[in-house]
Amino acid sequence: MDYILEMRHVTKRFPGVVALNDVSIGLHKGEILAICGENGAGKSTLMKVLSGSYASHEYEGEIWIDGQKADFTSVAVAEHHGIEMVYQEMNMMLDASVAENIFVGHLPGKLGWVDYPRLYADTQQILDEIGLPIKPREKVRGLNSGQLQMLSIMRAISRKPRIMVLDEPTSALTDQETDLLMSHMVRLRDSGVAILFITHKLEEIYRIADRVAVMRDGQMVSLHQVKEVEKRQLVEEMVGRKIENLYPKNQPQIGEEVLKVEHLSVPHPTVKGRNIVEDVSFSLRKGEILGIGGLVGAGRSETLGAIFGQITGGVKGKLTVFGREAHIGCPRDAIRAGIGFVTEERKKSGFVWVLSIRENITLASLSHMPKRYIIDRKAERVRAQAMSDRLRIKAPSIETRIVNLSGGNQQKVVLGKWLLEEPRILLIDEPTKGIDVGAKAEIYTIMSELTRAGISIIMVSSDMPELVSMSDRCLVLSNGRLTGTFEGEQITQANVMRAAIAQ
Amino acid sequence: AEGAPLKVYAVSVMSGGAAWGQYEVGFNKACEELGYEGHYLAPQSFNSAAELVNLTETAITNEADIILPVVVDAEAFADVLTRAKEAGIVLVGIQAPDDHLDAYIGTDPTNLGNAIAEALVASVGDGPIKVATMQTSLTAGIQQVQCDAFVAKLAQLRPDAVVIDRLECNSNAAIAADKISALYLANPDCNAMISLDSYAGLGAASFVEEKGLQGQFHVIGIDDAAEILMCIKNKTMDCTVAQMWYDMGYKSVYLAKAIHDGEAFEYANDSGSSIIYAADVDAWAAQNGITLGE
Amino acid sequence: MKTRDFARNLLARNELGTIMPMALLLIVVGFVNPSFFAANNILDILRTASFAFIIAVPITFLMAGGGMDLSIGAATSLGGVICAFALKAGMPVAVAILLALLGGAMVGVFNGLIIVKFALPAFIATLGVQYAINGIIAITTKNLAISGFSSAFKVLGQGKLFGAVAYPVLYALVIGIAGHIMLTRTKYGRSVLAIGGNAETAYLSGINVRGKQISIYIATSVFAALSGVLQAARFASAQPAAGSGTELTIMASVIIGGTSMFGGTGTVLGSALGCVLLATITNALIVMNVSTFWQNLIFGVILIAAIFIDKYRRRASGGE
Amino acid sequence: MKTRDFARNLLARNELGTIMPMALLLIVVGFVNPSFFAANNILDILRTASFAFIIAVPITFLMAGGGMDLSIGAATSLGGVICAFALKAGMPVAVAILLALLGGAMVGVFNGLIIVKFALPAFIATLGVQYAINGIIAITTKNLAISGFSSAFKVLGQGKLFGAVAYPVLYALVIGIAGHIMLTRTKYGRSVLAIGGNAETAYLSGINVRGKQISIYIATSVFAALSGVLQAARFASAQPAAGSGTELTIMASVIIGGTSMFGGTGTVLGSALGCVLLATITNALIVMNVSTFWQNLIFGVILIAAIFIDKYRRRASGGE
Ligand SMILES: Nc1ncnc2c1ncn2[C@@H]1O[C@H](COP(=O)(O)OP(=O)(O)OP(=O)(O)O)[C@@H](O)[C@H]1O
Ligand SMILES: Nc1ncnc2c1ncn2[C@@H]1O[C@H](COP(=O)(O)OP(=O)(O)OP(=O)(O)O)[C@@H](O)[C@H]1O
Ligand SMILES: [Mg+2]
Ligand SMILES: [Mg+2]
Repeated sequence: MDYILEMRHVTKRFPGVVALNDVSIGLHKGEILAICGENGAGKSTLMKVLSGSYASHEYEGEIWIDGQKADFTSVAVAEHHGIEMVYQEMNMMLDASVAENIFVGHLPGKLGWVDYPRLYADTQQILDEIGLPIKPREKVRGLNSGQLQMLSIMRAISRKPRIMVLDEPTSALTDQETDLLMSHMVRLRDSGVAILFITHKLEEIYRIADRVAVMRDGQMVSLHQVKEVEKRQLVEEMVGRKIENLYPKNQPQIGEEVLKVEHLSVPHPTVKGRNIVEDVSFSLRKGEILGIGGLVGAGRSETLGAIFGQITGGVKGKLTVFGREAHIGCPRDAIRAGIGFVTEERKKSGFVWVLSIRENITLASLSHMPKRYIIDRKAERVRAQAMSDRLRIKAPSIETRIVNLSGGNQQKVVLGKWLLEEPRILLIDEPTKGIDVGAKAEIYTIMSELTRAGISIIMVSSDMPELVSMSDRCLVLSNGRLTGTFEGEQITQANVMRAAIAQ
Repeated sequence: AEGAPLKVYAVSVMSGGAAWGQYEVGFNKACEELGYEGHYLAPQSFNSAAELVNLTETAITNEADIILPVVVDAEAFADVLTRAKEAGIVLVGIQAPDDHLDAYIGTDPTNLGNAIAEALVASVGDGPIKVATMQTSLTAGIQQVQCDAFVAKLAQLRPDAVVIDRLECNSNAAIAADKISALYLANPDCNAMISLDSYAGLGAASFVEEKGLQGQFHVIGIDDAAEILMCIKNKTMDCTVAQMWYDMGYKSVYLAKAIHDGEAFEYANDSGSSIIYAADVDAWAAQNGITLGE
Repeated sequence: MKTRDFARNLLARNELGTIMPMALLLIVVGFVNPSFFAANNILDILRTASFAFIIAVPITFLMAGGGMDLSIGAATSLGGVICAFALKAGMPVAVAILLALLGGAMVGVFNGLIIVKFALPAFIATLGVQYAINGIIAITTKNLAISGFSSAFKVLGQGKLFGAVAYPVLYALVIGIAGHIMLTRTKYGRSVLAIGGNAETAYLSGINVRGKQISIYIATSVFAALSGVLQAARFASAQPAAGSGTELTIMASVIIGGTSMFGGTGTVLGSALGCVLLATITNALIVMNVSTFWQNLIFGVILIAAIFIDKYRRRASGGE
Repeated sequence: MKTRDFARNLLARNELGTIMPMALLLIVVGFVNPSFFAANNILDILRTASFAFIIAVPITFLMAGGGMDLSIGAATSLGGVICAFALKAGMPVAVAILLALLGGAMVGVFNGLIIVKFALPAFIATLGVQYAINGIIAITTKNLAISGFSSAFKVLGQGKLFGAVAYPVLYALVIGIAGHIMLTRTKYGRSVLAIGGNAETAYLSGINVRGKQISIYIATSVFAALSGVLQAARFASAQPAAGSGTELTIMASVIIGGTSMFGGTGTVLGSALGCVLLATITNALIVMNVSTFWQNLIFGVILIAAIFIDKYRRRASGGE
């Protein structure tokens, strides 16, 4: 069968890194080709070559469309060939409306005029289709990352592409949204669209992909029919070693209560008089991993934000930390009380993009450094290097700017920042968002080590297997209310799901 | 060095313009006649004493034989002028006197203020006088002196006269016109404005024209730019007080030469001013080579 | 109930941010000196605001699109000077104006190229251009104003409709309405906002980012030149420093009107109110007979109070 | 091989961006008029640059931290004026200077509060403050320069070490070194860069964002006031408009030195070079006998050329 799209011998270099090394791959009409690989393997780079965001003179190699050589000098050219891309880190125009964000660059209307009625109607239709409870005219500034991700997916779908490229579209989505996305993808494939799909979640590959390619260190290492390859083999090809146990959970040694939350209420950021977290009470014990599950918009992030002092206005409730009532007015107070917080949206609130890995990783622990005012550069380097090694951050050196890292490695830097700070209670919102299988196992190992050392963790997760396997206890929120608490054997996907959709 | 032409530095307050442009022409003409090496310096921002002092310093560093500074602030200049003195440089001040100078030449700011007061009284006649003044900026040192002299002289000539306010216009006719218009609204009996900035007069004249106040609202302009003379011809301005900028530039170099050569000279040299009325415009323009438009 | 909602909606609209401080100001002035409200005076204020607003319209696009331009003042002066030279050389009025706008366009192309194509920081690049233009004006005019124009030209700036509304106000009205429609209703306008909101997203969405940015820089300089031409007509004299210093006040008007310095939001209506507010303050201070020595202080205080009230209003009306 | 790497490394350093354009300029000037290199002239240039640099140091922090301040020029004037009033009232020199710095600090506290606490846009807020301060100066001084200081005060600005190096150059050196160390080596400096890069991340990492921002606004105004005091000492006269207009050139120097207008990056060394570059251009134009009419044009061209060369160098050396 002929390829609708073919990349031949593509090599892309960055200073100090060969991100793509002589990569060739072809895509058939009406198939879903999954691409997987470690963080920093070059997947996103490959997609950016394909979408024209790296112009043709910036790399070596050729792109062929329908058997014809094409010259992708800009994004517009790629679009012209029917290629649409959903980026891993999609920036939105925060002050523009939902409708304009979806249709940016392709607003409906003739002769340069914008046809607003049609714009809003079309947007409404899309929103109805995916069941998002937002309005076309609403500004996107107030939306959460799952909603933003759905919007950027819909943006691509609405343009009726022939070839669609999705870079880790599900990392910010909950299972429900993921299901919705999958059904859209299957429908598109059946109507003849070719889809390239990057993911770290192997279950998704087995659910919908026809073929799967594995990348490592900028090279294409294998290509299989999904039906013909075993999960274990894929993992081995990705990470270059065997992973015996993805969820290395050891027997917890749970101690006394370290954190108690009573009657926590957080007002909704935009809707007056409504609470996004409503009268939630729970406690956390020493050495415990407390999972929090629920659907998107359930108020899980807000719960963590309120504990950490990120959200303060109108928050009600009582916090007891290590037996003493705590008044946390800002993140600084929380940090002093021994709490750390890995946020969900790393780009917005996790790292400082102009700074290097070293500077980012030591940012929260500056006050732990040996000298009072001066930064001891040697000590800083040693600590940063040690943490970077421990997390196996893939970069030319710790002086590399964090913008130049792959998404998963950025997440590791953010995690490393908090590990260096050595909190006694660690709040983690979506710990393995965008992280590859190998690194995931490492992060779980680290979490287990932390709990063994007496640190307590609250983990918000939309990754069901992760939630089920890693939690010692699991809370479920639905519409801001606590609808379930499970322990030990009771923590099952079915139980969690049932509580999540409870009213 | 022996035999090399003398280096003359004019440290002026601006480059070009109706006033200082004429000064520069006169300065260059005299330098050319005498075979001197003339340098005309001006700061990048208007009315900065610091920049003027810096420029004077640069002139000293460049081994000037003669410097013609505008001493806008005696104290600010004291240090640098002392240094120049010690280096044996001839110092002729322009427009303002100072103890460190060998001599000075220019319209004496007090005399100019007096002349404007006289012109105003002559223009308004016997009626009441309620006048506003307008200068470039209230921080312009020499204009302050001129304005004070005007106020004092007016009080002496017409004790009943009222000075409503001192305005500033940043050398922008639009600002001038808007301000005088608003002032007139607030003080309908205001009947005159005198300008210490060329564009102030222009703005006021445009105000008179728009409101049809010819003959009722008196504008005294300053200097003799073509558009100012046109306003006088059109009766939107009563008269203008012209300083003799070309003469100032020309004579300053000759004055410095006299000092340098050890000839006799006066310390104070008032280059004077003339009041130009509508009847004088054409003759003045012809005499000074100014082309008037429509 | 309904009217209250309506009022709240009105207050919540960004572009009307300056209405409340303005109303306060008007009440105070009217109290001190009712003659402030003379039709004549209001029309004067509008005329003053018009010259600034003609430039503020493209600046709204520019800043909403994430750019900045310190050379507009110089471009204003340049426009007047080119037009004056052309008129003095005996060219017809239309040709002279066209040449002035062309001169403005050239400045804009240059700005656009160095900032957009060569990615130089806009702040210094346009500061450099400001100096360069002022230099060119100094060399060609010897810093002398140019005057002596035909009345056919002067009427463009001095004429009044029904003997009351100055022509520049009408031009500003037309340009403002066109600008408003363009920014809110056309794909061009929405693209500009998208670029200001997030240039990368805009680019990845297939918008010709550079082309649009360059076109705004050109429009900015062209309208600045136009404002310069009109000012020359109004005073029957092209002043070499006609626009100097206006860049900051015009940018301030636009920001007061709700446009973000960092791009993404902006409304032409807001900029219009910003320009009128600044012109009103200047006028009101004199009408209230505030001594010149006090004017700067009070101007500053009102400026800060205006954005302060605006902020408070926004919070009270539930936005942000 | 090694030396080539070294040279490349040197070129790749951000802060040295302006060295190449500067070197070019120096070669040209030296060719036209070798007396430019007279020790006296060089020291004069350094002194001129010093007054700006003393303010440029905190401005580097401010801009690296994502702020901006248009009131520094006015704060400079204010510092000189307060000091002069105190001296005239017979206070000891040290007390007078302290009062001036205190006045500066008050301006800074005000700026910090309205911008950081009440979140008003820095551009207009500080523009308003600029007007207000100029107003206060006008009211108190009637815009007349204040002079007649003791030599004990004047020597602070006029004195020279070994009869050659003006004291202000020494102060600038000390402040510059302290600033450099602070920005690159201390936790404070790192926090400032983090705030400029991403204020939310910095806040969530436990940095006292508002406190730091306010402290920089205060430092900025205090150093501006200090510069004003030194200028008053140097010119033996406190000028009511001593600092007016310097805000733009100082910000330009800092940006030329590689600090981003949008925060996150900045070096004190770069700002020093930026200040020296601007002072050198002004001086060089005079030394090369460029007519005053041409100076603005050439100044603008050199400014643009400088950032252009800088950009090109960065690309050539593989950065960005
Ligand atoms: N702009 C850049 N400058 C320098 N290096 C870069 C840049 N972008 C990517 N890289 C490097 O190229 C390599 C491939 O990155 P890429 O983003 O393609 O990885 P990825 O496979 O998408 O990883 P992830 O699963 O974490 O998203 C990484 O080593 C990364 O550090
Ligand atoms: N800054 C904001 N402004 C307005 N609305 C917001 C904001 N943040 C969140 N919301 C709304 O609050 C709801 C809850 O979002 P949130 O991200 O807290 O959910 P969550 O349970 O943490 O989900 P996730 O699985 O994405 O972490 C969403 O419906 C969203 O519309
Ligand atoms: Mg990626
Ligand atoms: Mg969330």
